[in-house]
Formats: sequence, structure tokens, C-alpha cells
Amino acid sequence: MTDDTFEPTIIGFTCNWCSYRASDLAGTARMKYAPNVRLIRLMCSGRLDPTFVLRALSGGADGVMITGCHPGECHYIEQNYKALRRFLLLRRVLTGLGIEPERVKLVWASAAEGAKFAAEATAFVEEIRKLGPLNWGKADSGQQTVDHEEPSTVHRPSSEVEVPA
Amino acid sequence: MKPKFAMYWAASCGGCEIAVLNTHEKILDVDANFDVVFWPVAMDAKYKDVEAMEDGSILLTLFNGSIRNDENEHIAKLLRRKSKLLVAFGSCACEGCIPGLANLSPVGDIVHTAFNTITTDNPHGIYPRTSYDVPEGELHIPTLAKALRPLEQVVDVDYYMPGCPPESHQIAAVIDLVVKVVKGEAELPPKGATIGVGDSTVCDECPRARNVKMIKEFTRIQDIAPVDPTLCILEQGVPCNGPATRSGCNARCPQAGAQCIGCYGPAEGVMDYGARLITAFSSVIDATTPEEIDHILDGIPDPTGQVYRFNLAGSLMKANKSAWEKA
Amino acid sequence: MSDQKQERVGVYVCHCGTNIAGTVDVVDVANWAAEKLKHQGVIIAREYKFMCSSLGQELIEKDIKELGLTRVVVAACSPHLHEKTFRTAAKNAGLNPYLVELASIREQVSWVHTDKVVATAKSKAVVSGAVSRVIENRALDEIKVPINPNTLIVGGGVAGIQSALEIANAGFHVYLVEREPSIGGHMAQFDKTFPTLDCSACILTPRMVEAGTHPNITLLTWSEVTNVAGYVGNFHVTIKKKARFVNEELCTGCGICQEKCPKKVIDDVYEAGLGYRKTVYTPFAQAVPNFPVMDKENCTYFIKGTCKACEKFCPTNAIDFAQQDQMLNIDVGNIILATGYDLFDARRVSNYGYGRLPNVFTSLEFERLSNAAGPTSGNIVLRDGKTMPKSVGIIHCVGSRDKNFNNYCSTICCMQGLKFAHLVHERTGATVYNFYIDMRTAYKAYDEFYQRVLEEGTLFVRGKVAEVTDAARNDREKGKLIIQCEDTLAGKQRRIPVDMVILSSGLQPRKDAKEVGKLFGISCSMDGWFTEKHPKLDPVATMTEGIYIVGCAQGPKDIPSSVAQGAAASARVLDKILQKEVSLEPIKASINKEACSGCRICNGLCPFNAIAFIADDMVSDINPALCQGCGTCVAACPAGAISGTGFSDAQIMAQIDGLLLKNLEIGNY
Amino acid sequence: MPQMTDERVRAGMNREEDPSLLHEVSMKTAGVSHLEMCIQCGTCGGSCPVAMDMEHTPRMLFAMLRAGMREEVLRSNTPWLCVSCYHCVVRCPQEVHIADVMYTLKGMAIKAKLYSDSTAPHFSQTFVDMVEAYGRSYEMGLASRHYLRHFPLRLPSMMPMGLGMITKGRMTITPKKIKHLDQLKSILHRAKQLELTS
Repeated sequence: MTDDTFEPTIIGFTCNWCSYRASDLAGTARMKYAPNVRLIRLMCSGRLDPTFVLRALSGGADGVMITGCHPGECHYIEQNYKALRRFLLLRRVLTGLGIEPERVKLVWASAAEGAKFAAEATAFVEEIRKLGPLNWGKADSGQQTVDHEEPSTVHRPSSEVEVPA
Repeated sequence: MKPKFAMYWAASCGGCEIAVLNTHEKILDVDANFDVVFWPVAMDAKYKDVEAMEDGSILLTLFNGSIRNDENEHIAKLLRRKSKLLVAFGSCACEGCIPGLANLSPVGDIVHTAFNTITTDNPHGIYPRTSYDVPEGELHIPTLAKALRPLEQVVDVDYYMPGCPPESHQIAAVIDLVVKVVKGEAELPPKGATIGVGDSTVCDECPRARNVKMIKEFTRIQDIAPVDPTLCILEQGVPCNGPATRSGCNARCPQAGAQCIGCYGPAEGVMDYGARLITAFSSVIDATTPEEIDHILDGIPDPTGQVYRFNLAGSLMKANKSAWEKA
Repeated sequence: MSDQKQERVGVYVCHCGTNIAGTVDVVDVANWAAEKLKHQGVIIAREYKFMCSSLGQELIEKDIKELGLTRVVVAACSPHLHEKTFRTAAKNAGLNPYLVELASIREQVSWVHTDKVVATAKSKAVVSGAVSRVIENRALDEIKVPINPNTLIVGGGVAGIQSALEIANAGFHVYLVEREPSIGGHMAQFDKTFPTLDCSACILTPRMVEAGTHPNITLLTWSEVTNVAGYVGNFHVTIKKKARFVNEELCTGCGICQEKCPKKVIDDVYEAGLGYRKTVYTPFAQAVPNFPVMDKENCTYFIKGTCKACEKFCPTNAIDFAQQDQMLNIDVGNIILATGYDLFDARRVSNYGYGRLPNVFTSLEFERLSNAAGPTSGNIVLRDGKTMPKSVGIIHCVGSRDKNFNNYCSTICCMQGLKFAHLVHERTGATVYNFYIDMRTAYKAYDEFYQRVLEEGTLFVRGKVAEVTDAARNDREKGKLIIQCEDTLAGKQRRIPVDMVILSSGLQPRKDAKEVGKLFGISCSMDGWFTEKHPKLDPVATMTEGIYIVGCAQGPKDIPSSVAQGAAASARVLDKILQKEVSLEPIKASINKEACSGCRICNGLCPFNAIAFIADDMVSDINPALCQGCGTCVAACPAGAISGTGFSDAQIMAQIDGLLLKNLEIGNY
Repeated sequence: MPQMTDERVRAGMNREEDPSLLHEVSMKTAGVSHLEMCIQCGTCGGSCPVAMDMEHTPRMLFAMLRAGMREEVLRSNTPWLCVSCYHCVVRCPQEVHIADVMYTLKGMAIKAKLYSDSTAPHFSQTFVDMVEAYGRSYEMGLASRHYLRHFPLRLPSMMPMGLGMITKGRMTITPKKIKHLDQLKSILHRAKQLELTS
């Protein structure tokens, strides 16, 4: 079900100290990347409340990119590890809700890694493009009636979650 | 003339009705102060009687159960029209509760499971049909919606009373309050308030001792022996929903030696209950590598069910993707 | 959502010359905002060539005053550039500066995208996000805290000494803490310094003495910081002053105890294992302070209970075997960390044979060997202590620029290797080979030194040495150390027999750098060096207000750079002291005690110990002065009882909706 | 919202299309070669036990790859002399997988028929034949077949070494087959199929 006209909408959450600066650097260096990512600046990836991700996905985003400082390099010493823990559990919960875990990605990018930021953003857009639209924002409120025939495959939460190194 | 009172039972187990009866002699106050006009479980009344009432003529309606089919939806809208105060009564009406977990599957699967499992005696593979022609005319049964919805997703709700079911003493207190309001002795809380509950979470009422928590392993309560009866259950490695669950139950489950499962829903002002539990559980994990963290998370075998047991239908995502996609 | 009166929002879209306007249709963006975001309270949307110019700022100020704007969105460059500019403009016009929001449509849009239609569309989304967010912004006040004028400096190497002197000379008090018995650091071990070949002791000793006698400097050697609490301007520090077993009040530094002590041990620290010291000792003659310390592990009295030779001969009865470690509590306003480096352990490069082949030396060993005050009185000799080498190989980049060890360039090894070549040439006349990958002689007068060494006849081989071996293949190699490498310029493998090999080892972070970082609440890079606030524009500050890093603690560097950083940090500290108080960004978390259930989940999350549990009330509380505003606890509180200023849930949720253009229709969604 | 297409952006990010010889060799090498990371330090050439006989040290070969000297690189005897001791790989400061690159170059040289001395690839092929026939190396067969084919006159001079090896138990007269040779054969068969399709 690939749709050639599908342009993913992606919300990116960036850390004020590393990845937001990396995106600034990508700008200063005029690196070109996919225009589908819209950024929100947080003070730290540790500020990332899973609610933000759920709000974005339920509100029409096709993917969410979370970026933080490399492990061991957090400007608040170790809060990016806390973001990592949350992210891993959040992905499991999202999987249980039938959302491809690849739609939420955690990327480490330091303030110096403008090129990495740009490349990751572009790569993520392509990954989401392959997955297709999420369409949660357009999901109707459940009024539609139902025919009782075909059972689908039963969705179970999977514990196989991919993790960025 | 006494003000009018109604109570309705939509998609739910009936426990809420039992809880009302459990208020003992307080139930007599209802009769003494109200004219009960509609309460299918307690008295005979027809939908058309309700339809015939004047709009806004019922002072108080306690609506329990969530919206699973078109009949539920019809009555919800009807009672909304006829009532001054519509209370989402019990966890099902407030946030979907256990029936809401059905939103993890497409409705076709649910019906299939109900009519075609190994324990179901259905030799001819007969499935219900929503309409059927008989010589007397066409018969209808209610049609299932794609997903279950809490009351507020269908109609405007004045007050919320969570709990599975709400504690009887709180029901009594609410009845007292409304009686006082009717007599002009008290004022109503602001619209949209959650009533008959505490401001904080279950931990606030839990007498167990707690420390800074660092968990190396999540486990089930039956797998730890012995359970320390005085120490925080989460600290012992059992995913207890208490930290994120609204207080008001007096920490009944933890007091009885079991983890909180979250029936009172989120605390005041929280947008998504499951997200609060995700951060609660991940915050106590004592590991830094993805491998270690994943290993610890394996101790929560059904994370989605764990964090959304009572709240899925009322959550931001509301349902599994398959429930939206599949008809 | 909000039932308060609607805000009056002004949107200002900057052309930034053609930087933005070249890729984004700024007029379209402004018109769109005025029309489509009207229901949100946008009452004016303008575009202007350079918003950051004084005319641009005046435009905003005028609108705030005349149109009664209550919120401002500037769609321009990154907030890291001009957030302050526009906040100040708002402040000048009487609007709280935190009611201004920047929408980055330059770094985030015009500079990284090429298609004008796409870029314009994205700009609209970014503006929409900022408008939604700014409505949820709240007026905030900067937090002012007083500054304690005292300063703590940790580490008494050349960088720390420099910092201490600068501050002390300005008239403020300094506590200089050093873990060794004397200040001086690595520089005190060197003979000569490149490129000028000054005698290291000659230039350092006066500085050490000045620091030791300065009325504004409290020197605490043989001491370590054990605890740090508090925050900028108000740190409470606990220092362990280890027992010296010598009463500093009575000791005159006459040295008789050292002389009379009958026990010698190998000095692994100062003499790099090449020489001996007594068990009561000062590490070197010019030590500051000049009071000895007792080496409890090796002292005969502490082992067997007899001896006390030092006590018997001390003319002032200064020896005190009953002395205990002391814990000192001091209050300071700022802290400078000058904790230095460790030398890379050359044993790890096993193919170079250090520790196995006697005549392979480390750089620090060679420093002592060439030092006139060292174990050989400056004679450069082989391990036997007498033979002068006829040929010497100096290997660069040992443990540096190597993914098997340390990936970074240690900065000083090239110049160090050249200095060694010069000293060997000067003192022995031996043939000297330098093996290098790239010759890095940046900075003033360094390359000239390289040319001088070339002129002296040192042979340079470009190639990373593969191995050093004593397995001879022919008579020419017999009894020698053979350096095998590819001479990359000749394109041939070569085996060069020499008498002595010197490894120009790299620098690495102190082995306890991570723990020290944790103690002071600052972070380390992946390599283990302390992380500066900004690699270019703020190299001595850290993310933790009031804590500075200088010298090699921040990364490998030579003496001039260390001294420069020492002075730079002092300037920053003096700036703070003279302001008498400091403003903190009002981005803080706070706990609603009514909603807090005391579950204590947040307690383990704060690395700054800002969250305390109040057992009496069974609730947690946040100390706003300690809170750094990361927001981790805000995101973690399962009861939703913690909120954060500047980055509240309401602000971020609104921005998400705005970016997703969910706010285009009037009414609820 | 208009559609967010930006073709130039996506094209610009693509490294797959890098036409350089260096990139070609890097991509053809199994795993991650890190070939691009070479800093020309010469650790490989210094460590190599056979560098003395090589026309180019490995380092020099990598410099030639960067210079795009395809023919000179593929004609070099260097890859054929590599004994896969992995000394260079262990010591390389940039983690370049030097030995693996040598395999790639041998393969490319055979395909391009650019080797200067055919005995080297023949020797490799004979070795592979032996392994395919017996499941392991058969030194006696390898030596005798190789010398009979290329240097029959030198064969007698090899006798003393051969005898020495036999008496010390380092070489057997008759070949030894491994167990389950059929399994190995099917593995090799599959590998060849994959190679053809790749």
C-alpha cells in the first residue's frame, strides 16, 4: 500500500544543548535534509513525557523523532539514560497498540553532529514513507458499524524492540 | 415535587449498580429525596417513557457503563437531553475500564472469539445478525461500534465518578451532597469535576514505607516470597499502578497485600494515564544499556495491558490501530 | 482551552535579507498567520527585512505599546542567536520577556530546504506551533542569588596556580586544594619546556612560592574534596585534609626528618619510578608548602611500632604520629577544577615493549632522566644507570590517534618528542630518530623549533612504528632495540637498531575523572574529559553554573594554553564576584504538594540532588536554587504533580498541536 | 498544505552512488572495511611479515586506491602475497579491515584478469580445489600439483623440505577427508550461488 503522494509529517523533540544545536549547525552549514520534520525544543531529552509522543501520533503525526546527547555526554549528567528507559517502555506499549515501533526513533546527536542530524532526519522520513501514513488523527470516533465476518490476525505486544546503539 | 433521578447501565458488568445498593440505608435517602423515574435494574420503565419527558427534567442521572453499541449511544444522548446533571458513574463510563481493553482488537475478532472458540458450543457456526426479517417485520439487535467509547466521547458530561466500582461511602457522600444542594445548603462543584475521590494518587493513602526505588527486575507478586507487608510494592519489583492512580479508595489493594491495578484512573489534570505509568516504571529501572533495560522490561509481559487496563478507551490513542483500520 | 480573556499576539516574520526570504515566501507566511491564526489571538502579523536591527526591534516595541500586545512571536533565526535580543526588546516595551517566542525559520527551514513551496509551508507550521505555544507562556522573573566571594580551586598544577593568583591578586579569597603533598603538578617534574627551553623549575617555582605565601590563598595540600552541595554563589564544600603526621604549625621545613629517616622507597609519582624518596618526605626540594608528609603505608613506625627517628631528631617537635584526618567545611561562590591529566600507560601498547624491554622509556621517565635535579643528575643514560646511548628512537602518538587506545590527538606529544630529540642531541650527541604520523607544530614559535631540531640533524621517519623488539636478525641488530616500521615516504619497511627508545605518550583523563565529575555535578565527554559549556565560545565554563574547568582537565593542552585557561576562568569568577549576585534562568521545576503522593519516584532522578523527600509531610520538594531545569522529573511524575516553568506541559502540548496545524479551526478539537 | 517533495534533498544524501574506486572496493568488502578511514600511518606496512617482497605496502596500495589507479592496484602482487596473519588488522589505529580488503582485491583482479603472475591465482584455485575435494587443506597434493604445473624443474629441490615435514608429522602423504563432506559441499554450493547473484 504505497502512496506516491504521501509525505510524512514528523514531530521531532530535541535537546536544547546537543541535537537542537546540531540542527542549528546543519542550518549554518546549509546541509539539505528532508523538510518533513518539525522540531520542538526541550531542555533535555529527559523532559520527554511519553504523553508528548502520544499526543503527536494521535494528533496526526506519522512518526516521532526523539534526539538527545550521546550516552555519557548529557548536559544534565545522565538524564538521557532516563529518556532511553522511557523510550524503550513506550515503544513496547505502542507496539501493543498496533503502532509500528519504527515510527518512534531515538537518535543521539551531539552539538557538533549537524551532518548526522541531517542524515538521520532524512533517513527517518524515508523509513516512515515506507511504513505509510498512520492516520490516527483521521481515525473516526468509532461510530461506524461493523460486519462480523473476517477475523484479522490477533495483535499481541511484542518484546522485540529495536534499539539504537 | 421531588427532583427526578435516573440511573442507567450501558456496557459494564453491573458492579456499579451493586455498589449503589451497597450504600445500605443511604439508598432510602435517594427514595426520600428523589423521584426515581428511570432505573432499569431496579424498576420497570420504557425508553419511550423517557423520550416523553421534558428536556432537562431529570435533575441527576448516574450513567454507568461505556458506549459499545448504537443502543448505548442512543440512550446516552437521550439521557443527556433529559438530564440537568449527567454523571459518568464508574470507571467504564469515565474511561472505558476493562471492556475498553476490547479496543485492542478489531471488533470482528471480538465477535469471532465470542462465537467461535473451543469452549463455545456453536456447531453450525451461527453469527448474530443485526437485522432479521420475520413474518411480523424486521427485527433489530444493537450494532457494535468499531471501538468502545467512554461517555464523554459521545455526550457532554457534568461530573465524573471513577472507580471499579466507586466506593459505596463515596457514593453516599455524593448523594448527601446533591440532597444538600437541592435543599440549598451546599453548592455544586464546578462542571467537569471529578467527585467523590482524593486529589492525589494511591500512594498518598498507602501506609507502606517507601524509599528511593531502583529496580533490577520486575516480577509478579505471586513470584516473590515472602512479600514484605510493610514495604512499597513497586520497590519489591511488582509493577504497582498506585503512583499514577487517583486516590480515594484508601489504597485498598496495597493494604490487602496486592498491587494497585489502577481502577480510579489518572490523577487530576493528567492527560494520559498510561504515559504516567510508563514514566513511573521506567524511572525506577536500574540499568543504563538498552540490553539491560530490555531485559528488565521483559518482566512486564503485557506492557500495554499493564498501563491501560482501565484507561485504554479514554487514552489519547483510544484503541489499537487494527481496531480503527479493520471494519 | 483556556477560559481567560484571549491573548493579543503579534507575529513578526524576518526576511533576514535573502537568508530567509530567498527560500521562504515571508509575505505569504505573515498574511497566512494574520488570517488563519486570528482566532488564536493573532491581531497583527508583519514581515520586515531585518527584525534584529534596531528598527525591527522598535517595530515590535511600538506594537506592544500601541496595540497592547500580550504575546510576541518572532519568526527568524535560531533562539540560540537572538532570543535574548527580542526578549530585551519586549522588556523595554513593558512586556515580560518570557512572553516572547522565537520560531526558527532560518536554521530549521530556509537554510536546509530548497523548494520554496515546501519551505513556506513548513514555515507556516513552525509559526503556528510558536503561536500556540506562546499563548501558554507565563510571565517569569529571573531568579537572583547572592554570590559568596570566596573561590575553591581544585588542583595545584600550573593552571590552578594561575587561576588562584589571578583571583587572589584581585583581592578575593581562594582555597587551593591539592591532593599531592606539594603544588606544582606535572610541570614541576619537567626539566625544560618547549619551545623556548626555559628551565621548568625556574619559571614555575616563583609562581608556587607566590601562591604559597599569598595572604588571600589558603593552601590545602595533601587534601581532597569529598562532598559538594549547594549551587552557584553558595556552594558548601567538605574537604578531607589527610593526616601529614607533621604539625604544620611547628614544622620549619628544615628537612632533618627526611635526612634522618632510615627507609627509602621507590618514588612512583614524582620520580616516575626512577628514583627513591624517604618515607617522610617532600616530593622535591622546591616543594610548596615545604612541610613533609609521612607515608603511612611504608613508615617503619606504623608497620612495626618502632623507629621514630624523625621524631627524635626534629628540632621543633613537629612530628605527630597521633595526627588524624581532618574534615573541613568551607563555603564558596565559585569552583574551578584544574585536576589535570594522567599519562597514558605505555604498557598497553605491548608491541612497543615498555616494561619488558629495559631501555624503552616513557616520556615522564625521560623528563626525570634529563632533569638536573633528577635521579641521574640530568645524565641521559640507559637503564643500567651509566651507559650513554649512541642512538635513540623517539616514537610519537603512543596511545593517541589510535582507536585501539585513545582516538584523540594528545596535542603535546609532537612538541614533546621534538624537545626530547633536542635534549638527547645536546646531552649525548647520539643519532636521534623521530617516528611520527603527522608533525603537528601549530602555535607560536613551535614550527621554528621543529626546524631547529631538523637542523641539529635529527632523522625523521614518517611512519607509525609497528613494533620495538630485541630479536636481532643480523649482527647490526645484535644487542640493540630494533624499531620496525614502514618508512611511508620511502615506501619501504625498515628496521632501525637503536640503544634507547623514548615513547612520547599521550595524555588521558584522570582515572577518577568520572567520579570527580559526578561529585561536582558536571559531565564528561565520551573520552572522559570534562565537558565545557561551548567548545568554541565558552571553553572554561560548564553546564553547571559556577563551576569552571581549566587546563588538561578539559582536554590535552600545553602549558601556555593551560595558563591562558586558568586566567580566563578567573576572569569569569571575578565577573561573578563583582556582580555580587547572579541571575538564574527561571526554568525550574516545582511540586504541587497537594497533588504529590510521596511515591518518591522522582527522588532518584535528579543528578543535582534538588529533590528532597520531606518525611514528616510524606511529600517531595524541589530546591529551586539547585534545580537546573532539565525537566526530567516533570516528565516522570506519575501523579502529574510536578510542573516546569518555561517548558510546561501546556506549552509543549500546544506547540505539538500547532505544528500539526490542529489549531486552524476555531473551537475545540 | 502543499506536498513536501524535495527531490534534490533525497538525491544529495545518497552515498551509494559514489563512483570512486575507493568506495567500490570498500562496498565490495564484507562487513565494514573502514577503508576510507586510512590515515596513511604505515602501521600495516611496518607490521607485515612479507612487506619486503611486496611491490607495494598495503598503505601504499590504499593511497593508490584513493588515486583511482585501478589497473596498477589490481596488477600489484601485494594481495597475493598477503598471508592473512592479521597482524596489520590488530594494530591498525583506524580499524581498517586490511586483510579483508586484500581478499576483495584478489577477487577483483581475477575478474579483471589483471594479475601479473598467474601462478598466484592458480595457487589459490588449487588450494580451493583441495578444500572442496577433501574438506581441508592437503599440503602434499597442493605442493606437488602446483610445482608440476608451474615449476616442474624446481620440484626435486623441494624434496628435502617435504621429507622433513613428513617425518615431523607436519604433512601426510595421503589426503584426509573431513566427516560429512557433503554438508560442506552444499554450504560452498550455496555460497557460490549467492556470489553469482550479488
